[in-house]
Amino acid sequence: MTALVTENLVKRFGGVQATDNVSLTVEDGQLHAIIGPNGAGKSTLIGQIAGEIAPDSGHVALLGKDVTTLSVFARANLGLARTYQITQLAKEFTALDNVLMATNARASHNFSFWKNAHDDSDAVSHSLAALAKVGLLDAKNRTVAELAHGEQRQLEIAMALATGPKVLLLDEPLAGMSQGESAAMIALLKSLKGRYPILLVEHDMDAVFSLADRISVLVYGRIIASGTPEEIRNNVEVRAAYLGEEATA
Amino acid sequence: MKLLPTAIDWRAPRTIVAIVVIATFALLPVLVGDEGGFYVKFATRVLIYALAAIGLNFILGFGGMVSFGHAMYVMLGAYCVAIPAQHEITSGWAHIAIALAMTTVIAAGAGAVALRTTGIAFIMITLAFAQMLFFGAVSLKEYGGDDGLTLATRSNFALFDISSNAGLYYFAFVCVLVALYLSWRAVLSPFGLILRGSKANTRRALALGHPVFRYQLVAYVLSALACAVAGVLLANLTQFASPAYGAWTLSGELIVIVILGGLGTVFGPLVGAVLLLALEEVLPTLVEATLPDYKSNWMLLLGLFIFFIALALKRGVFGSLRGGKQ
Amino acid sequence: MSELLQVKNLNAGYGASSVLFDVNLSIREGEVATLLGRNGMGKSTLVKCLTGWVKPTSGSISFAGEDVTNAPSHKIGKLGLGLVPEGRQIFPTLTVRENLLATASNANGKSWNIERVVALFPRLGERINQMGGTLSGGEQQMLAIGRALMTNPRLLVLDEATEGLAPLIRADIWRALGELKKEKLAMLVIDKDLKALLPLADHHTGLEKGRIAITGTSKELEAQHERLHALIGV
Amino acid sequence: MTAQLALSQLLNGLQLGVLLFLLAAGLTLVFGIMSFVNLAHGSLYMLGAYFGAATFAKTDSFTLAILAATVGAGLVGLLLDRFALTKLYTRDHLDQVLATFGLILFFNELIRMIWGPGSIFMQVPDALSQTVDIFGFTYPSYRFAIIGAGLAVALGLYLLIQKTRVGMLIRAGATHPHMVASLGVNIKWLNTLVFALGAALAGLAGVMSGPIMSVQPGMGEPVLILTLVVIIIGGLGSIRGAFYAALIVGVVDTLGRAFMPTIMRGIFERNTADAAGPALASMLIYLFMALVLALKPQGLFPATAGATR
Amino acid sequence: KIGFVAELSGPQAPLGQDQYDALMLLIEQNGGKLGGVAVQVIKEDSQLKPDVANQVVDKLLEKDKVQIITGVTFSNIMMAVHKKITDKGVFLIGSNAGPSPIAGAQCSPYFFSTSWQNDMQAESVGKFASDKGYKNVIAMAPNYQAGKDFIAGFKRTFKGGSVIDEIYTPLNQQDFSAELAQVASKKPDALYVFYPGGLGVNFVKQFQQAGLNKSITVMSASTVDGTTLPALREAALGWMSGTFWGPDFPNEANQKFVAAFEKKYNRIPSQYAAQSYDAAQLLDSAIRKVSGKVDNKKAFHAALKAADFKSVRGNFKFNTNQFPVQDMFMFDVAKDAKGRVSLRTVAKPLVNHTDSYAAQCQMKAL
Ligand SMILES: Nc1ncnc2c1ncn2[C@@H]1O[C@H](COP(=O)(O)OP(=O)(O)OP(=O)(O)O)[C@@H](O)[C@H]1O
Ligand SMILES: Nc1ncnc2c1ncn2[C@@H]1O[C@H](COP(=O)(O)OP(=O)(O)OP(=O)(O)O)[C@@H](O)[C@H]1O
Ligand SMILES: [Mg+2]
Ligand SMILES: [Mg+2]
Repeated sequence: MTALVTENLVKRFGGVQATDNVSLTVEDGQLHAIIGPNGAGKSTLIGQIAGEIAPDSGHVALLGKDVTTLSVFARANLGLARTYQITQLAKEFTALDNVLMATNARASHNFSFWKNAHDDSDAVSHSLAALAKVGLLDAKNRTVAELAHGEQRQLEIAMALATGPKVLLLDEPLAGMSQGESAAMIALLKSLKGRYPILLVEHDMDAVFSLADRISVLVYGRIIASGTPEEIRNNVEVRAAYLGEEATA
Repeated sequence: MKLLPTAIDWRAPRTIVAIVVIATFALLPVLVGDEGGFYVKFATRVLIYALAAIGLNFILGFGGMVSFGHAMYVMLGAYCVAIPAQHEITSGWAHIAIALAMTTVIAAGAGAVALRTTGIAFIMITLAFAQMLFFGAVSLKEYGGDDGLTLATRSNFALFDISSNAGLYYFAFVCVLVALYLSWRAVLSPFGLILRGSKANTRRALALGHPVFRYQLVAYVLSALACAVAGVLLANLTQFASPAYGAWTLSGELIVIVILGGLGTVFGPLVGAVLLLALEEVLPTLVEATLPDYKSNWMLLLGLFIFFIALALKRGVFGSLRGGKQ
Repeated sequence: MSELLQVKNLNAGYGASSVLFDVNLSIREGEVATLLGRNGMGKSTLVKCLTGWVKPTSGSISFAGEDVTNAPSHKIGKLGLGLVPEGRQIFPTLTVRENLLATASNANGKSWNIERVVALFPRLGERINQMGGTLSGGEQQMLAIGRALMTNPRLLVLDEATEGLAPLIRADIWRALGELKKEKLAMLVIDKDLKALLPLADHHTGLEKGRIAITGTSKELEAQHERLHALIGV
Repeated sequence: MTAQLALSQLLNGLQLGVLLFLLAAGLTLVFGIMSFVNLAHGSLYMLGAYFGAATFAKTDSFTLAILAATVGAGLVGLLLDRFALTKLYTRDHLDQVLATFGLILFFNELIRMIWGPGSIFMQVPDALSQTVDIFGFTYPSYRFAIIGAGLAVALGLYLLIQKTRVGMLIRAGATHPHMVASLGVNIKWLNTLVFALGAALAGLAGVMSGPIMSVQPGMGEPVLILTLVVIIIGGLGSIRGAFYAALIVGVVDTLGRAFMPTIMRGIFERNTADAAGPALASMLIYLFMALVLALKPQGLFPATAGATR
Repeated sequence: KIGFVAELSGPQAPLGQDQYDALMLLIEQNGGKLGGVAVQVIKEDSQLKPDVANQVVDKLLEKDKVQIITGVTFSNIMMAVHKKITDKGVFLIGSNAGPSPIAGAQCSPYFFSTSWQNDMQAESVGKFASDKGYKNVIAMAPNYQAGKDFIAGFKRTFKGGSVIDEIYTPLNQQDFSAELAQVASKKPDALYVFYPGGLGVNFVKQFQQAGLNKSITVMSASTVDGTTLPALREAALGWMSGTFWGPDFPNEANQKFVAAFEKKYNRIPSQYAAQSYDAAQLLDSAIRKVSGKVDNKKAFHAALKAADFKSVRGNFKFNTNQFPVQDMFMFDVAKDAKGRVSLRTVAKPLVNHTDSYAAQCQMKAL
């Protein structure tokens, strides 16, 4: 089954054509990477898929269902999880509470007033596992404000994983991570790959080329090329618009 | 959430203060004896304010929704006693039931509109609703308009006898205890976690799949209900209901109580209520004793006191005490 | 060449938790230095000490000949420390042009102006009247660098300034930094791209859990490949 | 209803709007731009009125009264900021609410101690005490003067905020004060300046309304609420928004009061109309605000097209 | 021990202050005594909040155990505490607020008023307007209970002409420009207004600025009085006001009172002061009659009811509902002998006037 389809998405901001007729598909189990210059519209595209930004026209289908008019949380409840390019966390919460909040989203609503959220051992162990995956287990009781920038980026991903997603949207998961953490994160993504369909936006070309099954290149809101990593690496247009020298390295 | 200990530490200052406050309240009528009727009534008023503040704190401290109109639910509660009483309905349970039903309907409606906005706009729109209800009550000519309505007798609760001052006092005390316990449970529950999380980062909560609006609306209605019960009690205490109970100044006072006590702590509102009302009671006497000419200017001191508390303590009086284990 | 920045035995932290322990660092006029280390090792905390956002618990910092250990941020800024902070922090309610102009200064006789910044980042030229808050992540990053340059600093501090930038732009930035170095602008660079840092920088400081774990020139560092590997996990 | 009456009501609305704008401008600056919730803004208005009235009573010069009110309130604002409020800028909004609520009580009581509990008198300056005849109706010249002064201040403020470096810095400091400081600007003084400017405008509004309204302790609070309504409708932090919203609120409020009862009488029978008309008129601006917010939660003219990512 | 409750803080404080000052004036003149008995006055501020009023009254009743309470400035405060006090069998001598339920159905033997029932002032203005033969009158008041009562009272006694328009303004409204434009365009014979306290100050000033003082006669109730005139001064010249008392009353008791008050407090007393002074005189006479035995409630009640004192207003006696029966006067604002702006008697439209709710009062015997 196709996990995710966008059809002719269009979005303008005043004079800026941020998304220009974007159609793409993410097949089940596939890692589809989107690359493109800054301001090409990658985050805007993710926003439209997640439901935060309403497209001017076009459709989004998730797991075979048209979700164009659904709200953000309804899409999330269908199994869509995302990370943000610019960290979005509950600042005064501990790392664990942040993930716990995500874990609690697995049930589509949670109007439980009585039991202590920390007494739910299932949820807690699930959350701890998510923290462990990104290497943040030691930081579980620190509040977000006390985490270094890179650690916050890791937490960002732990939260998306903890919701038990069916489709993952990752907006620059490696941004802000040091080389060491990047390597660990690439390994993690590799292990996730195949299990979840993933739409990945990333500027780290080493990561993109080693992870992606398919790459689409977005320039000025338009997909100018789409294909296997090899095809993209050798595409002249892409090299001129985006990759520059790096592809040869 | 550092403000909220996950387990109770019996030796933490917060716990000790909480226990002392509760114990004092529990024993107060005994301590002051028969002669102290005035103190019992005063303490009842403190409890009633605390109850309303506990309600407000639920959305303000934990949900980040600064309602500047919660006095309207106090007023609503009071009128739900006075108007039925005018029509010879004196059962207290009926009064409470009417108050809860009316409040649920009104709060759900007002909340649904108000929650479209956030931040300062939310403050103002809740104020707007309260003002509308206030002017509505002022124009109720058949129910006394702004002169208000007097109650012939207190409500009649079959099991609790609140016709005596001590009876009403303990009734209010039980209400406060229940409200404290409920909000303690709710805040630590998944519901509370999500409510607090939505306050900290709404966008993220939505993206995780939480229907934030619904959570907030439910919390808003619950908090309004606490205020309505406070209104029912206030009407019984003063045997009077008037639009003044819904004035924006009272809404403001509730906010002050919550912040003074300690935003986002479960017990803070009670401490805040004790502090503010006790000061309003003590300061005039104090000033009179020292500078008799300036007795009527005691509010100057109250203002300064509040100002310096806000400046010095980041999390209110109770919130600044050390809590339990993190 | 004189010392432009000198950090001596610096200790700092947040409240009860200490983060930096006896850190030393010095940068001379026209020199380029780097800070290396994994996430959470204290690189940004050191930067915050330099800018006066975090007050050191002990040790001293002098900059441009003055002791700035406890100086207010704006004074340090006036002395010529130009910051590109972690997480961009551009002004969302100002247009791109206003972001560049608001804090511009030419006190140090250097000559950065809007034209030069736009020439460096043409993308900013296209967005010149757009609100900062609506720029894409990468555009914000360019703006943050441009904004720091507009203060015509004596020392440019870049805390992960290439985060989220497209490869082409990143290459542009490294090239631009190379040019700035030729103009004898001193720099302190934090970045994960060691490949780009090694040819650019004169010397490096690696942090581990807030302590200096390695120092040396690019050559010396390459020689200690193993150690470096362990330190930053290349 | 004649055209003259409609026109004079429009002028009335404009005059109210302009006065509200003077208050709203200062409040929206500190509130929207410095992100500081200053409930004591109304107190500065009150102080301005008292300073002005006292000076006017002593010297008989309205110019001096205006000077005293503006400078006096500005000075109080400056001192407040330097010695008390700076600490609060980085704190939670609600701490600011608490602190400035305390200040309201303090100032009201202080005024009562100094000038007594009753209203004090402030005359219209002689030069403006006449009425002007235009298009066949008379209109108080003092109110004309208010309109003129308000429009001038509006223009000046617009230029200051939108066109000058100081304005840019003020706006920049609202979101990232640390960053502004690190780029070499003394943000503290900048904030003080803004605060004092806002205070001075409040003082100006106070002295200008002195001859119209009663100058008495607590006069700031009702006005504060109305001002808050204005800046919410206008969109927080937007001087332009505050300007339009103030005029809209002024005109809507005035026209509503003037014509609502007549309209209601056209629809309902007299008794119902007399009961509902004024009640509706008191609710009108609140209704209007609720409506605006329900449709545009950011207000009519939001300061930023502010998407955050 | 006597309790005194009034608004002593906030914008309405001048009223409460006048009540208090007049009360204390008499006690001081009597050397700290009322009716020959040394009294202690416990002063409490009700802050214009009903629940606070309740609180302070509780304190007076239960902690201080007073036997008499006087004062009370506002109707809604009176409504909040009236029942509580009288139920306790404590005498309440109201020296200002007189809401209709208390004059009517809810009347109590323990309650006496030395002021008036709210409608009385309005009725005297209405009568005056009829006497003058005004045909077209516009009536204006804030939109709240008292405002409506004051217009109703006016209409009750205004005969021979018509109220062409009734304008109710929102209670929180401070600027009346819109309404004034309206009024000016209708060119009435006279305008009747009720704007108490600060509202009145605003209204009068704005009226003058709109240039209407010359063209329209204004009759007012509770608008220009001793508390607002110091702030209004010349702006109010020519305004008329209907009430029961003015500082220029020639009777001896009044001359003495006004002189003493001016001497002690350096201002012209307002009617609130006069009412309160009468309340003090009433207590003085009644306590003397029972020779200090206030505990004997029956006797004390009878003594109060007799109203055996020289009221500053001249004629004074209690009706069945224990509200005053008194003459009502019309005043205008003019300069007094010392050149100060004050009230001057111009007419006496109603003689031995009673309020219109007494019939609804079934006074219980004590
Ligand atoms: N709310 C908005 N108003 C106006 N323009 C906007 C808005 N949001 C985004 N844009 C513009 O749309 C374009 C696409 O932005 P987007 O964030 O999608 O880029 P991106 O591909 O994610 O870039 P980056 O790699 O730098 O993160 C940019 O030029 C940006 O300035
Ligand atoms: N505000 C804070 N309060 C408490 N602890 C903090 C705070 N900010 C950072 N820390 C802690 O200090 C340590 C150093 O953080 P710092 O931001 O300096 O790291 P960094 O080297 O810049 O990492 P990164 O590469 O992720 O940006 C981390 O362990 C972090 O958790
Ligand atoms: Mg992006
Ligand atoms: Mg860092």
